[in-house]
Amino acid sequence: MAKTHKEWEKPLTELDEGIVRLKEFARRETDPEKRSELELRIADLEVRRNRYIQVMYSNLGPWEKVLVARAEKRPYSLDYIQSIFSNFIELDGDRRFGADHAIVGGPAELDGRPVMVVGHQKGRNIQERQFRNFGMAKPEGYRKAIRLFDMAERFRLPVVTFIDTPAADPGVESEGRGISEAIAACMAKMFSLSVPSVSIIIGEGGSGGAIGIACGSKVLMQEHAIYSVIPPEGCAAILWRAPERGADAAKALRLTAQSALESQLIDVIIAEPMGGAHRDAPEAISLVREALVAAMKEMKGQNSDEIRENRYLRFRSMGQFSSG
Amino acid sequence: MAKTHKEWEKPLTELDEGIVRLKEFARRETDPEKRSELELRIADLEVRRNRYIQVMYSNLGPWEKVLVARAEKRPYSLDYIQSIFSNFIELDGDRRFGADHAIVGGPAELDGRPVMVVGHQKGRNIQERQFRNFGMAKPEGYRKAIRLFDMAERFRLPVVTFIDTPAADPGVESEGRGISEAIAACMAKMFSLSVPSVSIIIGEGGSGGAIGIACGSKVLMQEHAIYSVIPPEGCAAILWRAPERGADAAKALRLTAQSALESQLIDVIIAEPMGGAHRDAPEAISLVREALVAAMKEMKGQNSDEIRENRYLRFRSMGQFSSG
Amino acid sequence: MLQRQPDSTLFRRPRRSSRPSEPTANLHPGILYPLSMKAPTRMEAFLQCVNCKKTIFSIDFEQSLRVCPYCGHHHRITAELRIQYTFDEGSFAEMDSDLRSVDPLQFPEYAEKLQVAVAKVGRNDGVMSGTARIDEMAVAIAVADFSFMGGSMGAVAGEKVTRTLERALQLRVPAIIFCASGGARMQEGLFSLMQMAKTTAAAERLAEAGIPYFSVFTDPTMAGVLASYASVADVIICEPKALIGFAGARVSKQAGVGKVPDDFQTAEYVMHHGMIDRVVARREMRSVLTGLVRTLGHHLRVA
Amino acid sequence: MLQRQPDSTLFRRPRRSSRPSEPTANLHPGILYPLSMKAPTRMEAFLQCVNCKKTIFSIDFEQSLRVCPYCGHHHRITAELRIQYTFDEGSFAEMDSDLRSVDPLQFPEYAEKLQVAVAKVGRNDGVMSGTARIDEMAVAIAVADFSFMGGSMGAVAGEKVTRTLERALQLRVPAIIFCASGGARMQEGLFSLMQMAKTTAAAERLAEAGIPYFSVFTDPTMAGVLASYASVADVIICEPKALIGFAGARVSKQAGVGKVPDDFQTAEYVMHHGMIDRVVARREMRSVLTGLVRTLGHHLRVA
Ligand SMILES: [Zn+2]
Ligand SMILES: [Zn+2]
Repeated sequence: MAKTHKEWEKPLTELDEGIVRLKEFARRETDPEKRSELELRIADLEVRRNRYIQVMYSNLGPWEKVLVARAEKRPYSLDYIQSIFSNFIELDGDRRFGADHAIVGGPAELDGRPVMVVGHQKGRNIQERQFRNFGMAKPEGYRKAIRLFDMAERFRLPVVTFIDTPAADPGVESEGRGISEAIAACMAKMFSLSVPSVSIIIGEGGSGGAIGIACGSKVLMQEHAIYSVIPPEGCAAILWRAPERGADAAKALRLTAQSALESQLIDVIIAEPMGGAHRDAPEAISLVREALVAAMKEMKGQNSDEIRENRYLRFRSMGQFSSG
Repeated sequence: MAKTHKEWEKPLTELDEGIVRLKEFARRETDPEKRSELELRIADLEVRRNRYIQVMYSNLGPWEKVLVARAEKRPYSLDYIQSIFSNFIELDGDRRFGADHAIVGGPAELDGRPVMVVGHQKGRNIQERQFRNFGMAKPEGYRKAIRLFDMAERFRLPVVTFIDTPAADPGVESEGRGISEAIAACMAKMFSLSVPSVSIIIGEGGSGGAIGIACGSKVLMQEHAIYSVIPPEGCAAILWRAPERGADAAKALRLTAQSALESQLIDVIIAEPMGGAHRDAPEAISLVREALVAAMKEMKGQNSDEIRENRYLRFRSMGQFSSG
Repeated sequence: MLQRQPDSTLFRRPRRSSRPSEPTANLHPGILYPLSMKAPTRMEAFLQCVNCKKTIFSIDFEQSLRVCPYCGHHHRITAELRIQYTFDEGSFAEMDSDLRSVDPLQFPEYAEKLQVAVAKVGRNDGVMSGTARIDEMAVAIAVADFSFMGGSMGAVAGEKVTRTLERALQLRVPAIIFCASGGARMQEGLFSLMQMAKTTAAAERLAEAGIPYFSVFTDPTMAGVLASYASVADVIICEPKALIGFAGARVSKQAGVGKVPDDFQTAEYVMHHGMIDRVVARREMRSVLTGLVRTLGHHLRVA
Repeated sequence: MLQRQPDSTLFRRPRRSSRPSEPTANLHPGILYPLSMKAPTRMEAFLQCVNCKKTIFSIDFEQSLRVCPYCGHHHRITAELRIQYTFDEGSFAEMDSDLRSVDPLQFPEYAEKLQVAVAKVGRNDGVMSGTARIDEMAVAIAVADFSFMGGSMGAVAGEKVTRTLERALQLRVPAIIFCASGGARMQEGLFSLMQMAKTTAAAERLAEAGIPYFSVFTDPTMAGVLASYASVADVIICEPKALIGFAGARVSKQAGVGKVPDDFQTAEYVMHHGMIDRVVARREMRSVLTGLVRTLGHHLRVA
């Protein structure tokens, strides 16, 4: 059982590297015959590679989804924000205590119309990851989001949130500054909005850290993203005292986009390019953009009361129980 | 020039103590003749003492006002709150960072009708003074006040604030958590209220720390309280590089209730008992209560819009300049 | 989720003291009441404080509202007892008691655990909800019971809390919620996470309507419950020494670079950090809540 | 109040370097422009950066918007230059320039100081206000000038800021205020303290009306101005290295038990502490403000 996306994709990475190497050989080869032979081998390898991707990705199990959702190469919020919107102006600060780099946000334009964008942000290398606190927001991050949502409300900007976090920061200092209150207040703020809002789960939808900014009128989820009340490893640790049984827990938790849609806890699954969002970021971004525009369009014409009421009813309906 | 109220009142304190000592002698004296002689002396001393008080207090200069306003024995906010109101329920917390004991507050009842009370609180002994941070509120204090004002607005409770602070806390940590923002936001919140509000300056009305919670529909001020943009010592330090010239600065700053009323920056002066609020606390409290009830009564019948508009126009008019 | 398993046993048999000088153990050689959060039926029984381990005569214990007369420890109590201690006698009208958890994920062992909890506690869920009166003033209430699967919030708990807040809105009466929970109910997966959003949305509606909502944190109030409806109340009260926190203390300590204070995640700690309004002893709870309903709910009664 | 007297001299004559290897001093043996915040009229003049002390050719200096090309130091500039740098050419219509300070307290030396300031700066007060356009979008603006009595806020500055915010409300256009102030104007006593309340009240009205208000902190923004209208803006931008604080650094250091960081009360410090949205170089200021007016003020233009 692979533990990381890198490990799991290793055969594919090797194929990719082999193709690159052969292409380099072919480029340098002067003998036309040998060159065409090399090119044939390349084409063959590419077919095999694509077939391999197809096999790997067309039927991802829950644990593989966990690995893909956490993949380092996966596009992060700022990748989407910078490509989908124009004139993004990052704003910062909770006006209380500090700047938080695990949540980014600010106004931007979507097809020339202003929106307010907020999203978790992970880092790609060690420095960046520390700077972004591994995408784990502190109270300041949620309070910054509240400020931005407040502006969105007063200035009539639709809200778009990108969710990609393993969890909210669980540290002692975040506890002392009220991480619980911050998450709760952030959700409350999202429910108070009379402008339409769209939340898009693009990677890890990790527990309270995720739902804190995921209370959109519409909730979209990428094909290989995950959304869970607890990390599968943590669940396995509680359930079987065996954190290594994350794969079993992933299955039990039904943390895939497909399960979430089936349970009607999300509205739309956004397709990813074959091989996952990281294999073709521009395509992944374009698919997200399309889905976002469609979701916005669906809400066009709703007045403030309808927007609030529909959002309330949407979340109000969540949860299965029997009665009588 | 006395530096403290204690020093300034020393002759009076000696008289008081002499009277107490004589009374003790008289109580123990068995010889009726000697006793009546003592009682005569006591009566004489009391007359002299009262005349002395009259002389001291009937024409207080600005610097003496500073000393009286800062007097340790002067009633503090909680003394007023606990006597004027019933069922005061102290609430705490800014829900962000910490508890602040330099500002207290919570709902209470005035003649059976609920109000929201907020006030600076100083301490009387060393432990208390440290606990109250010398009445210098940190950002948390103003943010707690904002929370309480918010409840007052939503639950339709008139607001009463008591002002008694040398200044807002100027420490490095308060700076880091945004003492400026906290004061500004607290003023903004007070101006947003559609319930009537009364601010009462009962001791030191010290600069930004004071105005932060002094934006009431009506501003009342006790006879010997002070209200100033800068502590007189600080002003003297800037003006003459001589902090010891506080008395001159106190005069220049016009920080008395009488000057403030003349400039129409406050609405009412609340009389104090002869010898200051500390000489007869119950009487001082009763006078404050009376003034508060009268101020509330004046606003009866104003609707939400009128309350907001009147408060805005009241402060809008402050400031003298020439034009044209 | 419940990341730190708080001790769920309320009473323990006292360890037999080897020191004959320990007075309480020898003075009251009575029957020690077994592990349970239910009120003892035999009033001559003796109990042992889970904190100071002293033996307490059960009548004293009941009279002190299950607060240890020696060390002041507030023992966990059932929802029924809580209601009895807090609201006007006979005023509680229970609602929604028919709501039952289902097993939407077919989660391992969940159905069995649920069955055991229902049998043990004698109710369908940890949360009891309905209407009541406090000093003759009407309120909508929900009271959580930690003994039911650690008070974890699944769809039923979420629904009951939501209905309580909606009921407060509809009746225009204050809402009072006693919290006791290890967090979200993992076994209901994403459904349980969504209860955070659902309950918070209902609390927000109440706030916007100008109706006060008071929450009381009892031992323990953690994670998904703390990070949702519990924390958006207008006034938050906490029982002394209650465990209050987002992440399990172990997780927090691993994650943080800062020093972990001794009282980390206690009622006193969150009070110091400005997260709650007051720490209130059980004995004073009714009177403080009465005062809050009277003052902050005044506008609802005169309108 | 101004508790820490920031350096009010913008340009100093370079100390004659004893090291002949220092290139800039020797390469440009031109005329050094005297102390002033006004633009030099003789374009061949040389100036000296107050921070790195390097000599700058005045044309370069003007082209770099008075930011040192060597060390990036943002020199203090006049309100006129600020307007010229930021808003559409010729779009500024000044208003309320006739407002003049009186001396309501007959405060020692105030009348004389005022006279000197008016003569030096050539205006009645440090704040210039009116309407302007930024990338063709209408805005209401106020721009403070530190060179006028340290930008201190008396009744005139308070009135101009208040009118600017009211004008934004009336015209339904965004408000932009450039701050530069040592604090309240002590010489106007309680009148100046009340300007904090007055300006903040106007900002609150604007916020409630859904009209954006942007404030820009320039060096220095302190005390009574920082603790009032400056800090309640929707978006706060700050020039690099600007001095931003409530109390004078000396007072803070005396009062605090904590360590004083090296960058205490700088733009970067308040950014790190979440108090502002961005640190923006002067060169980018116009474009950032344009973006903010375009997005956050969009609803005003379509309505
Ligand atoms: Zn005990
Ligand atoms: Zn330089």
